[in-house]
Amino acid sequence: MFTVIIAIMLPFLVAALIPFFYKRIPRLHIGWFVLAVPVILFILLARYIPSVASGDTYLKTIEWIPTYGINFSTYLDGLSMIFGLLITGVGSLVILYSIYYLSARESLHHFYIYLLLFMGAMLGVVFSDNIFVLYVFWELTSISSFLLIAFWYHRKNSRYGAQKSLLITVSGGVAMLAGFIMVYTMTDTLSVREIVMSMSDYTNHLLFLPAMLLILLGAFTKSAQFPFHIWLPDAMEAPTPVSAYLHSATMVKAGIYLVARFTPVFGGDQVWFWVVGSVGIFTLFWGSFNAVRQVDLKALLAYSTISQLGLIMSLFGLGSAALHLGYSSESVIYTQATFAALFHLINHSTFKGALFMVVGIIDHELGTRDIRKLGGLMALMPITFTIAIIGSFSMAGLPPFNGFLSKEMFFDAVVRINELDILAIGNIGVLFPVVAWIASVLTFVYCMIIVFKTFLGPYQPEKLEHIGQEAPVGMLIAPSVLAVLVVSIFFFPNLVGVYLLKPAMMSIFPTFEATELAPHISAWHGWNTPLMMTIGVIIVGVLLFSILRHWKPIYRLFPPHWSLNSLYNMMLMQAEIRSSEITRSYMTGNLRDYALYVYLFFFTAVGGGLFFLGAFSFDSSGNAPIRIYEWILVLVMMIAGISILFAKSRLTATLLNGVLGYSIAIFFVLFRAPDLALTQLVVETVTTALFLLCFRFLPEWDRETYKPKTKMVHAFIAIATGTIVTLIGLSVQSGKMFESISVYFENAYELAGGNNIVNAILGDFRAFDTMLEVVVLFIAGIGVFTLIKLKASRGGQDIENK
Amino acid sequence: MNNILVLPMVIPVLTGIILVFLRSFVRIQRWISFAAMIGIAGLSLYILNQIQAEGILHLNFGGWEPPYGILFVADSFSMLLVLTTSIITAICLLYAFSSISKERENMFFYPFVHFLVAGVNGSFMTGDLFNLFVCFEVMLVASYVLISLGGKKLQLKAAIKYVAINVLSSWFFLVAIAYLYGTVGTLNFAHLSQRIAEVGQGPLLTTISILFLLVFSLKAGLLLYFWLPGSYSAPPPAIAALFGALLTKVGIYAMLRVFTLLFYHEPTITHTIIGVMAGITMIGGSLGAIAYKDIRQVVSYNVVIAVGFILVGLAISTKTAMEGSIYYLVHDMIVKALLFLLAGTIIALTGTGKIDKMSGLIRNYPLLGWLFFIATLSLAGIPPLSGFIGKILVGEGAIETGSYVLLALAFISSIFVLYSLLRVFMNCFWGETIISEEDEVPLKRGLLIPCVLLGVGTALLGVGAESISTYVNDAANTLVNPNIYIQAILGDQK
Amino acid sequence: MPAQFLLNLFIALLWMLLRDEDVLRFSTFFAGFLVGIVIVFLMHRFFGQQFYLRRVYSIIKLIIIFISELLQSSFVVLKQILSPTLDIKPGIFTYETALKSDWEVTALAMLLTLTPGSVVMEVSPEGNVFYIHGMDLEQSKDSLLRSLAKFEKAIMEVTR
Amino acid sequence: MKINDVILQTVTRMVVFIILTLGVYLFLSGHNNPGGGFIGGLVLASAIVLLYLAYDIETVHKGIPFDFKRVAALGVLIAVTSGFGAILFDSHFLTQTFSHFHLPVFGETELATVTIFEAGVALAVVGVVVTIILSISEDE
Amino acid sequence: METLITILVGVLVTVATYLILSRNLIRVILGTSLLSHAVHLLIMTMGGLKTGKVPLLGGEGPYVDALPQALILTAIVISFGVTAFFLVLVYRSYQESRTEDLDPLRGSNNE
Amino acid sequence: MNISEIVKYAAVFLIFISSVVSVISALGIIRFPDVYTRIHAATKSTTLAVLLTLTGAFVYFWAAESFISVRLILGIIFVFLTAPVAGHLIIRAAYRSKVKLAESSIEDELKSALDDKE
Amino acid sequence: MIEFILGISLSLFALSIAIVLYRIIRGPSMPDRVIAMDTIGVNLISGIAVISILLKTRAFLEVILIIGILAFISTIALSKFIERGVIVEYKRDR
Ligand code: NA
Ligand code: NA
Repeated sequence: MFTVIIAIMLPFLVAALIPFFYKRIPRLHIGWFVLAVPVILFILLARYIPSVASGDTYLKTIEWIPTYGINFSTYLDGLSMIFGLLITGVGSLVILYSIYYLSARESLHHFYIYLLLFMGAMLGVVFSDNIFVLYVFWELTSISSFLLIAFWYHRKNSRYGAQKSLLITVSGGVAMLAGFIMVYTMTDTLSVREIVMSMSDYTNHLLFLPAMLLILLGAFTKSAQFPFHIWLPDAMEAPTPVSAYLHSATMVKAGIYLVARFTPVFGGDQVWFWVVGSVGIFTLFWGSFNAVRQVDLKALLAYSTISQLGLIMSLFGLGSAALHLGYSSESVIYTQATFAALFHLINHSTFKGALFMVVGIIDHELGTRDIRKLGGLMALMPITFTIAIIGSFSMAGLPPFNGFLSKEMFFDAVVRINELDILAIGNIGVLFPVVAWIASVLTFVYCMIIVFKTFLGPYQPEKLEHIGQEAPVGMLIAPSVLAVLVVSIFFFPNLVGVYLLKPAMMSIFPTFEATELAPHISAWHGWNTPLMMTIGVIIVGVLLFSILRHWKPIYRLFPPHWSLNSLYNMMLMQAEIRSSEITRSYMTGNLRDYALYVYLFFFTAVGGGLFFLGAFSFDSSGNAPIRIYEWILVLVMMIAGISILFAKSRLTATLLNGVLGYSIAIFFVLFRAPDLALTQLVVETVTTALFLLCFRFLPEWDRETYKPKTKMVHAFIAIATGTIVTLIGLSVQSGKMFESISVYFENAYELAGGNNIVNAILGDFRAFDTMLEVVVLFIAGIGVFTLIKLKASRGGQDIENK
Repeated sequence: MNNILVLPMVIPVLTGIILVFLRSFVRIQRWISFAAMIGIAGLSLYILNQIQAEGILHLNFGGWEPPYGILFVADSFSMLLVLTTSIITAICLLYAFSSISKERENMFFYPFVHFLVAGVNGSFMTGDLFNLFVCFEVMLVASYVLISLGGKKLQLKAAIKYVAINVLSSWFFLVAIAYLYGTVGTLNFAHLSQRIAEVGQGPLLTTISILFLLVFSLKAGLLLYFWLPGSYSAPPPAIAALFGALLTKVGIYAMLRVFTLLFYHEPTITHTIIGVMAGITMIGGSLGAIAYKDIRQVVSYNVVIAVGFILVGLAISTKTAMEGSIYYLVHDMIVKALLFLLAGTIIALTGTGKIDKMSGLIRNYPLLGWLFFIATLSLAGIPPLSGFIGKILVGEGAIETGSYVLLALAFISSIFVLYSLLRVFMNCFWGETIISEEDEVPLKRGLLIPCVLLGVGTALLGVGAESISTYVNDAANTLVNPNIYIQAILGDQK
Repeated sequence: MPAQFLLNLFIALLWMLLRDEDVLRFSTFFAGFLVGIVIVFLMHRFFGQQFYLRRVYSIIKLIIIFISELLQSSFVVLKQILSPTLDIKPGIFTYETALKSDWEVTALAMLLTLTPGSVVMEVSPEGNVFYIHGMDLEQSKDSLLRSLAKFEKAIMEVTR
Repeated sequence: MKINDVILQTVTRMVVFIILTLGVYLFLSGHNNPGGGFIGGLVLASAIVLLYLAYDIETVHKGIPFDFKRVAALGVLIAVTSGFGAILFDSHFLTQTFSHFHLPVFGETELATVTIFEAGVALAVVGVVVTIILSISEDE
Repeated sequence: METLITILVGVLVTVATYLILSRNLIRVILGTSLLSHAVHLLIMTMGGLKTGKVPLLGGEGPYVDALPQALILTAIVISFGVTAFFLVLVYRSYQESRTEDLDPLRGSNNE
Repeated sequence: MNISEIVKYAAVFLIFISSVVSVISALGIIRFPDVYTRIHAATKSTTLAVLLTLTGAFVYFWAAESFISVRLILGIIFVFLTAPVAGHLIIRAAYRSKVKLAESSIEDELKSALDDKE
Repeated sequence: MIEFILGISLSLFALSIAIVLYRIIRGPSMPDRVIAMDTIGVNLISGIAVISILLKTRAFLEVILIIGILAFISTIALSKFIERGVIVEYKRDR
């Protein structure tokens, strides 16, 4: 039985098997083997279209980390169905295409493993109901994309593009995760369905807005919305099938998916409307504006993709107005924006997929994608040319191609939103149709560039890497299928509308009446504003294209170093430089500085605690009396101690240290601690002997050469440390709260059979300490032995100095 | 009676001593070492399950009832760490078999590793403050020797700083113990907790607690991490891996223990300080991680970031956050070991640690490259590898308590982790291959297998996070409810 | 001579056995030892040797010389310290001794060191020449040489 | 002129025995009087140190031909394994027992397992101290 | 007495701290040695001074607090081990790099 | 006042004397012109002081608790044996490390011996 | 009375130590310092003997003996160090 979980797992399983397969079977076949995966999945998914269209949804859960509610819950509904079909459908075509595109000399097994990983991850994203699992797959798409972009990892640009895409999309993902956690904190559920149902209770929650913005951040980075779009053009370093699949048809639409999925969650809020709508519309403009200036066909397509994604994104924003207004017969009309968004999503995948494949063919056959070198290919590769025409004109919004339909709906939506005043749109609202129209003009222009600069004009074989011809049939199948789709959707749009878009609309607007969500799509809708706008686009577009040479220089007005790209590069570079400066400034490698930090922390935190918490207290009433000889001895110790600082020779200092040690022993005697006195004396002597032994190998010490100011600082730190230690000590003396547990040990004779309490503690009550202390001593002992005996100069070669 | 509890510490001690006698039989030393570690792993798993059945276990040494004697306490938290420690050490030993020089093996390398583990395990298990000091010393002195074992100039330089700073920190520890003993007159954790709760954590006790914070921060590398990068990049990889995986963790453990069991009454002071320190640590670590072009440095600063991250959990101190910290702790031990071993292997193969001096290694050593990639992703908290669940739980805790700054720092730092390691990966493994097949240094299987094991470990721990969730849950539960601990130790005495 | 001592010990043990007490007491042993001394003294001519306690007597005599030297020398030094003006003429001189064995040389050196105003600085590698630092050579060199001879004799009484 | 250490060496020979005896005494009497394994060990070690000072490493090694690393290891081994004794008798690790016996010659005597433990400690201390001093001294 | 000793501890700590901030490693080691002297006195003081008889049983109590004595004993031995190691470390380092001055020992951050 | 009381007082007196001797010899160590003369103060009067104190303590314990302290006797013997050796070693070291004799010194027969044979 | 006298004696011993400390600090030569060090040890012995009487305990008599031993050992070590720079020789050439 088919379940969605298997659909997700299958690509991973096959990916895992490839390393074992690929050496056994001839290389080229591996693509065919892989091709089976999306084809099977597409067919299996497609069989669910009727039942999903009738409103059925399928939920299936396998426990993963049930303790934290993180389970594989898959949810098949109208929205995920669209994406599932795109992923498997476009996936099939792309793999088919890639079989001919990639030469057998490439490391194909890597390629297909990454591709399958991506496919599984992408399916996981769209089918996961559990937000954390969704996040898991989300990041996996970024990573597989990273690997695919860097497929030719020996190229510098590939690495650069891969890193850029990963950094941006993963950062967005991390933000999204934070947003998800906030959502979870509010709603206490990880299921998207349940979140949709319960979120209305939390719209006033403190976390509502941050969660929304963070999730949008994730969506925007993934879908290359301004200003995060900069990774997409660089991602074009990937092999063209990858660009067609990930960077136009599927992965970049994950952000769109997320926005769609969370529209019922956040869409009622006007912030959502504004952010999604305006970011989308600006991206639409910016992408198209930049696409025109490109000379690399693939870069052009990348900016075009950015632009188109912006279009879809803005439509989702506009459609959310319906949710803001709540369900009513008037508000339903705004859902059409969302409908248009979904429709354009599909259309874009078809025509953009086809165009990428066309560019791939050109690149593959002629060895270049540079518009300036291309021209006159129409005769050379007629089929490719036909496909290019279909794709471009669809993208330009011309009939009889599917792009025309969704473009009209888009114009309709931006015009209608202008009439809406509840969202405090006012005069700003007029920007929506204006920007949309300008962007569409630019879109028209670059579409023309694709077709005419490449396929018409003079053929310049001398500029090409190799003389080309029409691509092999196998390579043409996939784009042809897409081109056929582009046309057939134009003629049968309502098949798509009823079977795919309506169920998706039901997922996005669960509170709305299903029947009202799927308007009838028709190519002819009267002489209305959208149509006027389209006509305007064509007229102005043709005009602008024909005088392109004259106005293109305005792009030079934008200095290249002011671009977002250079901002990104500069940020990375500055981050490295600054962090290096900062780190090196305090990581001096100097023990003295490190010790200073410790003391500084002691001074600030502990000293600060002492004073600001008011911990100091002083009460000497419980003190034992002091005799004259004790005064003298304390004085001797102080003098001896201080004299160490001024000792001119190390031996003097050692002797003074010895004096201290011996004096402490006599204090131990005075404080009734014979065992301590004995130990202290012997240890002190042996230590002195050790000093003498080592002095043999060390030079006499010099005078300290610090500057007076440094000395003052050291002196201050030293005095502060001593003072704080003393003050806390005095406070503890004054603030004793309990009797010590050691009264118990006075029964040493009955308990442990010894009269020497200290010895009983060491040998019995706390024998474990003693045992370990012997171990410490032992380690130190043989440690000294190894330290002396094992010398690098004598030691042989070992691993780290090869 | 639970005499079994002493074994995780005494087995390594005894093994260490016996290996001293077997100095010249290197092969025997190796296998005894390895077997001992596996044995401890098995034992600790057994104890861990025992705890789930019977609650916290403890062993009173010499039969002296707490608070008078010293005791070992096994709760889920400590045993989880003991388990991880022994597994990781076993793997690092495997790596050492083919990487540590004969000279070192002859110079008691294996005994020192065992003593180190003894100290680490003892620190995890002891229920007595002064004994914690002693266990720390066992661990530290062993680490002093290990860091300088081999006597290279660089090692000795690093060792001097490492020793000096740790001597200072040990001194502060003693001072803190003296103060605390002077104030409340006892050393047993449970008893200390009870007594502090009884009189309330006044200003003086809070000040003393900050002193403890200083001590453990130095060990853990929380804010006071400056000693760490130098020290961790000096010794050979097997040792560096052990250091990276174990040493800071002991400090973190102690901090978690002390600030949940003893000084949990003034969180607005202590836990705020910890939070601030954790934040600065993550920033500093992040900056450091991208500041250097030496693999060892990058890896070391990544240790620092993780320390900050884990202690965010303590600063927040909700049960969820604690669970997150514990998950992350275990995860970090595995992946840090992996990372240090990989870094060491790369350096061994190329003879340099500078990332711009190598290129295209993935063609020569594909598996190594992918392992590094996995380690990178895992450390960045990319699911479904092991860092993920800890990251989510800590994040949850941060949001629950409104600690947004910490949340932001924690999550942003993971991007720095990703970037810093990705940079290494792309510089070393990608790019034009510069090592021709003739010049290729063969990658010993003995070096690769341990890395593979750890790589599989991080994946398994991520995918199979559920398998340890019971333990983690119980561990966090004990941490946030000190009374469970006190009841288990002092029981009906009060 | 060791034979005499062993015999003495044997007598003491015998004494203890004869007393047949439940507990072994040192006092009993001591008493037995005293009895033994008397017996051995009476019989020592049968061994054809000196009575072994004669040597003990010599040792005691030597120790007494030690102590008296110490007292005297301390007194001299103290006087010097306390005198308002320090008027001393120190210096180093040599002395050749007839003593041979390590024990003899050591004993003489120690005695000399404890003697008023003199400290042994060096012993020649052959062990026969002492280099002695005198605190006030002008006044005391002669008396020093005289007491040296006395010490040598006393030591030889013990060792030979 | 070569240095003649006859005085030092002669006195040392005598003094060392006093120190050694004292060390053993301190070790044995620690249970009831100041002393114990540690101090005993330290004093024994200082006797050996004295020998090294007065003579030289070779000469001393001829007289005391031990590998002090092994002595130390043996000591630690004894100290640690003595803890296991208790486990065999089914009581807590490191449990010490003591009892009074009537022995010939010694009379009423207390025998305690702690003595075994302390002996280990003492051996370890001697071993370690001498190892350290020898290691440094042998370096050139 | 407690107050006096606590002040003495403070003086010793001051001197030790100043020494630890020195360039010369022997001074640093001496500093750590002084630190341990100070802390031993501190532990002693924290248990109360001269509050009873020598902790050898026999006759009437009270005895002074024996626990700090045991702790100090352990601490003394440990610090002995560590000092020995540290000292040898310094001289070995001198052997390798011919300096005991800290500045040339910086290393690692630029390597 | 019984006998033991008198003996106790005598012992204490002995100790007192020795403490005075000790201070004086300490002064000597300060006052004498060079190390070779200071050693006389150290090896003689200081040693006397300690021997007197130990004897005093021994007598005191004997009188007060009728306790014969073997340890004190051993201590006395020990000091007796070691003090002169210590003095000898120090002064030899001083001379061999070329510490100058006081200006008032009138004779130095060792100088030539050391110079000759080295 | 006895305690009073012993207190004075003890103070005098402490005073001696204080005086001799001057020699350690000022030197001028190393042997001077060693002499002073040795003297301090000897005075400590005296002091502890007095303390034992004052505290009415025999617990410190071992300490006396130990100081004697250790003062001797350290004096030897120091003298040898001053004289030869080496305190433990591997093989003495004689
Ligand atoms: Na466009
Ligand atoms: Na590189």
